[in-house]
Amino acid sequence: MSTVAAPVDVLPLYRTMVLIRRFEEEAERQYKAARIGGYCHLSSGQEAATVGTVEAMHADDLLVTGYRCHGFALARGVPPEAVMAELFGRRDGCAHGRGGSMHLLDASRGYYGGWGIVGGQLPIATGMALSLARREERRAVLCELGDGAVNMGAWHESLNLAAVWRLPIVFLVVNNEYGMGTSVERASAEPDLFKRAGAYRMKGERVDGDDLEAVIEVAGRLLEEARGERRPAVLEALTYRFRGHSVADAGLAYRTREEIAEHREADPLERTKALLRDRGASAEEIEAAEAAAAEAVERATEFALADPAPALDRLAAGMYAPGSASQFERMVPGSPIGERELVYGGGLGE
Amino acid sequence: MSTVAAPVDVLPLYRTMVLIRRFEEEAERQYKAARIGGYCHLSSGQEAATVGTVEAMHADDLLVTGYRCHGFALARGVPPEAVMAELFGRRDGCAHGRGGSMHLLDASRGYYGGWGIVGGQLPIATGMALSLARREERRAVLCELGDGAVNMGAWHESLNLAAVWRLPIVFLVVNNEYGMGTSVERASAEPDLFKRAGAYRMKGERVDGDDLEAVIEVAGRLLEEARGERRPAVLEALTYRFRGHSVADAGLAYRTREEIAEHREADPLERTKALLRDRGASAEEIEAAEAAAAEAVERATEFALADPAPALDRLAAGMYAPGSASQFERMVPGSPIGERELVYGGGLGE
Amino acid sequence: MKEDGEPHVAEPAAAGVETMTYREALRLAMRQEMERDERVFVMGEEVGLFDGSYKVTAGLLDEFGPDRVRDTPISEEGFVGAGVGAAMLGERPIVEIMTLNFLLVAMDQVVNHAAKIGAMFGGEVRCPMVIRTPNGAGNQLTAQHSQSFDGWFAGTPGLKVVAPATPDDAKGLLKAAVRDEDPVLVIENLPIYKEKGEVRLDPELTTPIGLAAVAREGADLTVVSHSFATVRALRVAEKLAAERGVSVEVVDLRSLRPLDVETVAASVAKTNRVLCVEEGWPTYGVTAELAARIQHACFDDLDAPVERLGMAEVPLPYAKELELAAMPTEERIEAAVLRTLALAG
Amino acid sequence: MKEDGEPHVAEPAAAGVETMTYREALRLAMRQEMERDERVFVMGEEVGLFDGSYKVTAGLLDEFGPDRVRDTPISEEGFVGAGVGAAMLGERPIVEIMTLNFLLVAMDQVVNHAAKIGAMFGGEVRCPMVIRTPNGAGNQLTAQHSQSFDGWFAGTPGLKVVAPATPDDAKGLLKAAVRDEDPVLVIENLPIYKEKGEVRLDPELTTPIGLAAVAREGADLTVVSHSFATVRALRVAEKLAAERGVSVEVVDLRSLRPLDVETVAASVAKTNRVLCVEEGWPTYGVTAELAARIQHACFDDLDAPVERLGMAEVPLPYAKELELAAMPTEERIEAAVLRTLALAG
Ligand SMILES: Cc1ncc(C[n+]2csc(CCOP(=O)(O)OP(=O)(O)O)c2C)c(N)n1
Ligand SMILES: Cc1ncc(C[n+]2csc(CCOP(=O)(O)OP(=O)(O)O)c2C)c(N)n1
Ligand SMILES: [Mg+2]
Ligand SMILES: [Mg+2]
Repeated sequence: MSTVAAPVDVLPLYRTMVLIRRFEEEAERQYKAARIGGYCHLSSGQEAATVGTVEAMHADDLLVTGYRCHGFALARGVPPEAVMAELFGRRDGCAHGRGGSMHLLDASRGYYGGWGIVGGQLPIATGMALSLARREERRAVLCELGDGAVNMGAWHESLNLAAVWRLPIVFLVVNNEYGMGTSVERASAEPDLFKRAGAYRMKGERVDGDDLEAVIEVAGRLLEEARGERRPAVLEALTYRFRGHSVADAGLAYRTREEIAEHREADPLERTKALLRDRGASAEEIEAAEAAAAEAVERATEFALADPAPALDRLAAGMYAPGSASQFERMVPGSPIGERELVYGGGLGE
Repeated sequence: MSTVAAPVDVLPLYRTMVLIRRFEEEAERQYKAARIGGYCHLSSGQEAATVGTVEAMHADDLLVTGYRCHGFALARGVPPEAVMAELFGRRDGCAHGRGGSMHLLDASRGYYGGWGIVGGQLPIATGMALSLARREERRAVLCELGDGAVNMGAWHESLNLAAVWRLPIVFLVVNNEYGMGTSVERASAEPDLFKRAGAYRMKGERVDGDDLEAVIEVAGRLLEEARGERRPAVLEALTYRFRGHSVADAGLAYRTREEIAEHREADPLERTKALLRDRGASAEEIEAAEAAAAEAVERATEFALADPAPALDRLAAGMYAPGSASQFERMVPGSPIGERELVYGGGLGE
Repeated sequence: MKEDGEPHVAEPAAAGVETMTYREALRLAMRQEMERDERVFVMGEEVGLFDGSYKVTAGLLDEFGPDRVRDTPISEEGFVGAGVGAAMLGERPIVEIMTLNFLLVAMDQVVNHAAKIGAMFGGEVRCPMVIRTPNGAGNQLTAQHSQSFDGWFAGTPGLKVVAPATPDDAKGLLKAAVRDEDPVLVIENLPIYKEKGEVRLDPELTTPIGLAAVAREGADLTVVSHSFATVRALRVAEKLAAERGVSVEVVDLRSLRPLDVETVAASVAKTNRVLCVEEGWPTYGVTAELAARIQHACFDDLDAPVERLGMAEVPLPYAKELELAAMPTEERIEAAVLRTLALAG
Repeated sequence: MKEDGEPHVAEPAAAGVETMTYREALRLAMRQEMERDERVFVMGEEVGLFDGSYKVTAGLLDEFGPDRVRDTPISEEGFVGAGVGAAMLGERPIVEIMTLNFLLVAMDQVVNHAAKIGAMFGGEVRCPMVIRTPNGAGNQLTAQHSQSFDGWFAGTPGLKVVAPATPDDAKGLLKAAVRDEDPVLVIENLPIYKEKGEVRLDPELTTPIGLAAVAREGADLTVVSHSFATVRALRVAEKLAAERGVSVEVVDLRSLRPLDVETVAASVAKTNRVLCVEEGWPTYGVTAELAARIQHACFDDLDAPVERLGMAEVPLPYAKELELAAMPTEERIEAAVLRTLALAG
């Protein structure tokens, strides 16, 4: 992936942005077709912030996010097949069908989830940065959170720990103006969220999250300071969520159609396409990128449709580490109905 | 009590400061004599910050503190007898012997405790301010906490709520340089604690907590802004804890004898006595105040010694409101051994 | 039949009866209590402008305004504690937590503060607050969003915990909780919100805290349950009566603290066989306490061991098939009932 | 006699045996594991410069330095979560929480994060962390500082929970926890820190997780307990044997999840009478699960109902007399044993 210095090759990034948009449109269709369940949070409108920050990461940096994570997983290179299969709850999903939309991950790519409790991922990402620091590795953690998460106690404790211990971590606040139906102004006494970094003598910057190149530049700079000087930072990316909070929310109770339309005018996909043209990309190249993205989504859906469900006799798989089954052997007598078959016989500790 | 404008009558305040010092010296003696148990946190060295801030409160303002609260209770006018009896665990203690040193209170004086979980009192005090705001009363809450408590998530959530809802509350950070054995610098990435108010667009001020008049002035001003304009604020009072964290801690593992000696040089009691002399108070007046304080402590101890222990057959008293006993009647069958006598027969709901 | 278990409940009044969902019954209770008492106000994430993430508070903002239907930032520890403080000054806050899972971040305020106030301060102050929140699973919400910690709160002296199973009790118990002088946790449930039932509209009717109900009379076996597990159990009971002539009595706990052991024991003394069902994990759960109480109170009445059924003890997986296999579905309850009867010989 | 319950435990090795306190045994375990494995580090409030608020970590800072004995700000949610993150990358953090009461502010990180990782991410990542913390009461620390929530964690699938009663098991179980690939909560106890006992020094000896011990053999009645309640029970057993010729068997659970029901059931099958004792509140507590398991596994063996004893169900009062009345003291355990025997005949 590019370092800060290198010139940005926009075309592949544009393709990834389109991939995310098309992927989530397909996910919504499949949700309506009842092939995807649970909560499903789309990020349409946030693609530049997503792709730009991940582009600024090194291959060995670590990524931790909240539950609105389809885009981050795809941008980090998790195969669309594995992501769609996870949304379908299938065996070959990136979490083997056990996590779903909110709990994507791919440890082989340094992506450690995909977390559903607002703010809960912050202390964990901070601990990962602590581990990198203990091993004196020149790597950093990028931890994504939403504008609503900055009011959780976990934000405060994590930022203070990261700063007092000088940990290599960048807290990426994706400010899409709302936490469910609550605007930033109604939730945060300091609505300029990046300024809250000051409470920890930490650097805080704000960027137009829909400006791909600007995002890459500032994210790259902050990540490099984290890697090189162990300087943690807050990066606030201003963007907008086109859709509702989740596919279950029409997203109109707390904002006007006009407001949404206005933001759609400035769709980051269009802005990036314009940038490509300025850079001399041909219509053919652009169409080819868009077609490639569309095909990738098609392949992902086909894969997910064909992928089998997780084995029913493995209900307890993964819960405990291999070898744990013997620790639980003596717990069986008098257990509640079903435990024998479902848990003790369900792959416990395998 | 005095408003901001009125000139400060230092003599009675000096008497209260001496009362606190003598009271806690006696408490330590009684602790060593095994008449007081549990945790016992002394505030020697912090008397000016304690008495000054309470002096700035109006009679109908509300006070909430942490567990280092003997001084605050006495300054607020809780009778020394009731405080000492509580430390002894006696019937007529301010919490009827059920709270002890950490959980003093006196609702009749607007003192709502006396809390033992670091930071736990902040959301509660914030809710009291919310109640005052809902009723549009011109009153404020003074919420005390320590320098170590500013790193708890509860601090962050409470300050944000107070600011976004514009609540009448002043968060008093008693910065005595250490949280147990951890110095402010080792715990807080922003060691100028008052500056953290900025993360909520809240006013934050710092005062020499050993300067009685300065404390009264700034606390009075901030409380008045809270009452009148619903402007919450943070007030950091710089002071020093002469003794260990609790009577069980010698207080030397994490600081030098020299450091302690240096601070004892600037004992707020001596500074206030000097102030009194400058103001023309006679040696007799000063001695009289000191003697009065000493006598008050003696009376308190005598009272506590004579006060009976709480009735043993009332173990469950207070846990639930009157009338609750009938709700629990049907819970008795099959209950653990002792519940019948100790709980259901122990004043439950009376 | 519901009346059997609740002698103290007044008869349906002039106000009459109406069929509505559990969700609507909760809303009716809040509206009635807010109209009755100025001190009552609702606070939580998305309770106002968004109409509640599960729409329980829908419309209340327009009716009572933003001071009494207060949207909060995402700060459960902060606003649960704010409820505690307001209650200590005599307010009657109803704090909504979006789902029980999120109460974990506010655990300290509930267990170490709200529950302690009465006793720790010698009865000098009280904390008359209500916390409302749904537990439960079943919509593929996965491991972090599909839990029921009912027993943890029911095991905390100083708290009262109720978990209604019918719309009428949802209204009656929420109102009783609001009027109670102690902190009361009202445990609702996600799938139960859409369940319908007759609700007695009388604004003065409440369901007493600490009183279970015999939701269905039967002779062969007793199922003890609360919240959505009771809804499932009643369906199974009807099915078994129709298809196999098995007569199942269903005791709906309604309150978990205080726990009405008397009603449970009376039923077991009659049927001699009992299955305890809960939506959450049974080991160290609500059904553990039930089994402990029943084996003691009914030692000579039991023809078979007390059986328990709940959610399989794994963090709930996302895949629909796996989730279904783990839940205490009607199929699993039916099988458990038959097994308990079989065990009895 | 201790060996009876633990066939899998290797014999005392050359390293020999030494008498030390429970506190020293924990320290020895940490020192041995830190010497053995670079990835092991200790983190918590006052564990370093202050030598630990209960002195368990005393001296470790000098020995291993501030990176491996890390003092933290007062931010339990933050540093427990930091332990989770470090463990996910393969570290072996030992997080000390000053007392179990304070774990309430970090509940979400333990229950909704650490416990979920293995299953929720399909086994792709693990969380091999240890959380050490003392429960218990008895020093007039009052309502907010005298609690035992052991059952809440033991009831959380994804966690493992141990609660040693002897110095040897304190060393053996803490070491087993450090070497385990899953999150393990090691519940210690305030009054137990000063208890002395023989400790097998062999750095390779661990006490297996999930295995109870018959701490004392007896014929008339079984007492099942863990942590400090076991210490109390053993004293009562000796006293009753000496004074009344009553023969009490004491089963020390040692692990709460997994729970060794086999060893408990085998004992009850022999004695036919059982009293379950815990330091915390029994209703919805550990003894509730024990009673539920025993009445099921030993239905035909019991001559009397399973009895339970724990802390009286009130927020613990400060006054010494009241606190003493509420605790499961040796006097109360003795009376409960006699009552359980009487009931039986
Ligand atoms: C502790 C907690 N409280 C509440 C929720 C429910 N919830 C899920 S997402 C969300 C809004 C978060 O908004 P924001 O942080 O801005 O992220 P966005 O959804 O805009 O990406 C809420 C309240 C939760 N998951 N966790
Ligand atoms: C949540 C929580 N964690 C830890 C403790 C243990 N503890 C009690 S006092 C204290 C230090 C607090 O220091 P500070 O806030 O500076 O107040 P001070 O003691 O100096 O008055 C700690 C860590 C606690 N009571 N609550
Ligand atoms: Mg947002
Ligand atoms: Mg301090």
